[in-house]
Amino acid sequence: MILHTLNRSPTESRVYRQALAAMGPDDRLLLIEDGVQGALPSLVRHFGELEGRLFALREDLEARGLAGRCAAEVLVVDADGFVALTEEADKTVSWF
Amino acid sequence: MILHTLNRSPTESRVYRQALAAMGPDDRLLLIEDGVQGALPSLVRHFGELEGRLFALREDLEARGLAGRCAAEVLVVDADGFVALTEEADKTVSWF
Amino acid sequence: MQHDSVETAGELLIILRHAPHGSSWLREGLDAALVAAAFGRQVTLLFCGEGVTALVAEQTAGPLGQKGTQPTLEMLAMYDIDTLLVDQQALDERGLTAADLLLPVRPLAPPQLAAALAAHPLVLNF
Amino acid sequence: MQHDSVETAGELLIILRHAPHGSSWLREGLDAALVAAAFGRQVTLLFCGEGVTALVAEQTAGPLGQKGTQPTLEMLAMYDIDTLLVDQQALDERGLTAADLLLPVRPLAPPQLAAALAAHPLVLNF
Amino acid sequence: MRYALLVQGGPYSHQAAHSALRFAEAAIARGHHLETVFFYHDGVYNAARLAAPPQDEPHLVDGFRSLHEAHGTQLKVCIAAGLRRGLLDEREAARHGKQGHSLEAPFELTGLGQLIDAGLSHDRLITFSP
Amino acid sequence: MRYALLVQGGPYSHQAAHSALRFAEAAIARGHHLETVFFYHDGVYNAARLAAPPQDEPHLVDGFRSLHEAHGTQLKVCIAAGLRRGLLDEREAARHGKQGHSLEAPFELTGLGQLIDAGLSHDRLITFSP
Repeated sequence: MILHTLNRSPTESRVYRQALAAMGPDDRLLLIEDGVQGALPSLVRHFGELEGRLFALREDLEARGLAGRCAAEVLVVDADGFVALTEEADKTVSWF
Repeated sequence: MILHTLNRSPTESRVYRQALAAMGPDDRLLLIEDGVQGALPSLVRHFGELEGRLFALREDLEARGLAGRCAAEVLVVDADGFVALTEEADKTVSWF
Repeated sequence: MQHDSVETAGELLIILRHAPHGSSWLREGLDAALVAAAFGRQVTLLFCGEGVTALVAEQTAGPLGQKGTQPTLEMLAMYDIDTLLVDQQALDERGLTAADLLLPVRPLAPPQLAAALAAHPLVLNF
Repeated sequence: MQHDSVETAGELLIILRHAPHGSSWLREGLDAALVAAAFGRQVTLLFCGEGVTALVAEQTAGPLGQKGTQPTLEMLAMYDIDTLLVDQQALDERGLTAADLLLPVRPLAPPQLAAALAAHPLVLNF
Repeated sequence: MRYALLVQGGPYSHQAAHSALRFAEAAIARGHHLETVFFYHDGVYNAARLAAPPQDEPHLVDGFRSLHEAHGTQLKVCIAAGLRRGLLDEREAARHGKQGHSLEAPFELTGLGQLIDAGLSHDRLITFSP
Repeated sequence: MRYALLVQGGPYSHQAAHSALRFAEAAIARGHHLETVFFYHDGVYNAARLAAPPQDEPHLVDGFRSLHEAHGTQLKVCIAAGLRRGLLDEREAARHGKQGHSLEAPFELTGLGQLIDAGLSHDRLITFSP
């Protein structure tokens, strides 16, 4: 299982499509930095098939005022949880 | 009349939508750098309504091996033509 | 929004298209606005695309203490920068309304965006 | 392309997602590949998205003499880097086929992309 | 006409500086006066004194210097953007208690106000960004 | 576990370096050994000796230095990416006929091979890009 990180919003960059195309059926995706915007209810549909495998970094949501606006299906983790995700994954691939 | 420049491919970045939304009916768009990829016949449709106002920079097409692959409706200009476009426009706005 | 008021809005339009914290574009664009205003120039801000998230009310400092851009935004009025235009489509796309924002803004539809660019002698895009 | 051959393809997968000339990402990704190969590592390249344009045959030096990445691509065989995978969708989207490219490549569909990532212990994404 | 360029991309990392130099040559060839190149955001890195680019690549610092020497183009680096990124002349280094300096002459540190001035007083401002 | 980080974004221009430092703290707090931070692409600018960030912002160079001092983390800067961008230590400056140096200790110039080694020999490599 691979952990993928994504630091771009789907409204601005289409790299999320590359990340999705490269993800295996058990892989996980963590939204960080400007990528956390994808956790908004109106944008989360871009990540359609990932329920239970889509994460967003709490610190980056909070800094942007988006923590209270996150879609229910997104699993919010803090930096400690980010490290835990990298422990559980065989490797981590960053998309930017 | 404003000259807009765009240096991102529509396959990777959605900034071209911002540029199009901000363009007036006489404004021109010049594709430069990685933006020249948008002049490919399969991608030029992203710039639908701009016929006669869509330009691409020859030097950047050539360096990427795309000069012979450019859609017919794209007006190809060299660096001298780029300067001429900036002379004709009241101002230039860069999208990136 | 009055179409006319955009067309007479000032000398300098600064377009802000980036989110806070992720990069320095937003801060550096705001710095350009404040400096221009400090030198007596009439400045209009236009928040486009991801830039509209710069105005979300609940933003905070970053986890390492990065102050972000909210303190700067709160200083705009002191610099007489009070024409804040926003791209209505960018708000809609993110499920935001003017009520979610820190500061009062004027939402614009695309034809008005083009009018705003045309109306300012200098446009800087960040 | 044989699915199996991707799964046994080597230690290091380098993903190249940027066009030549526009930025240094492509060059710096290729440099990482050459160095790894020079140290005896088995390297696979995967061209995704805009990266597929790195392989377009007719590219040239830049107008100021920027050499671009074609000379480096032509050295790959010397470094025993001969597994060149490309994202088939990225070719299709640009109206390109394998015949338009400098070097022989193996086009992959999305499930094979995921298999390629899974099969390599280290993946570097440029 | 009087032209100003704004360069916001670092050297080699992005094409912005190459594009700006190419445009500069073409504008001068068409008889324009290129008065100012202003460096902001990562563009300030173009003024790095110790850059040692590969021999077989265009030398961007020399390219900008030639504009200054042959055409009097002023090479203005935003001081605030430069300080954050480690671009200091001798005076700023002394002010910040640092030994040495990192800014190549004839690039000069200047305030952001000069970008606004150039944008409003020159006939054209063309921006090259990463 | 043994961790390596790859930082590819310049300081202040992008969040990459901030994210890497935050991750580093969290990884160490979870008992991991952060052996290496490798700086590539614009990430090399994090090692700039003369950076003078605003007083009210986190000082990234100090943050990375603390990792080295408290946890023995090696701060490795790609030499080729650094030379192109003006990041030289005293030895490289002398080799290229330049006066002075621009690299802050304990950052050290090293070959790209060390990134590959770290990626293959450490348990995890996490990348932070602009």
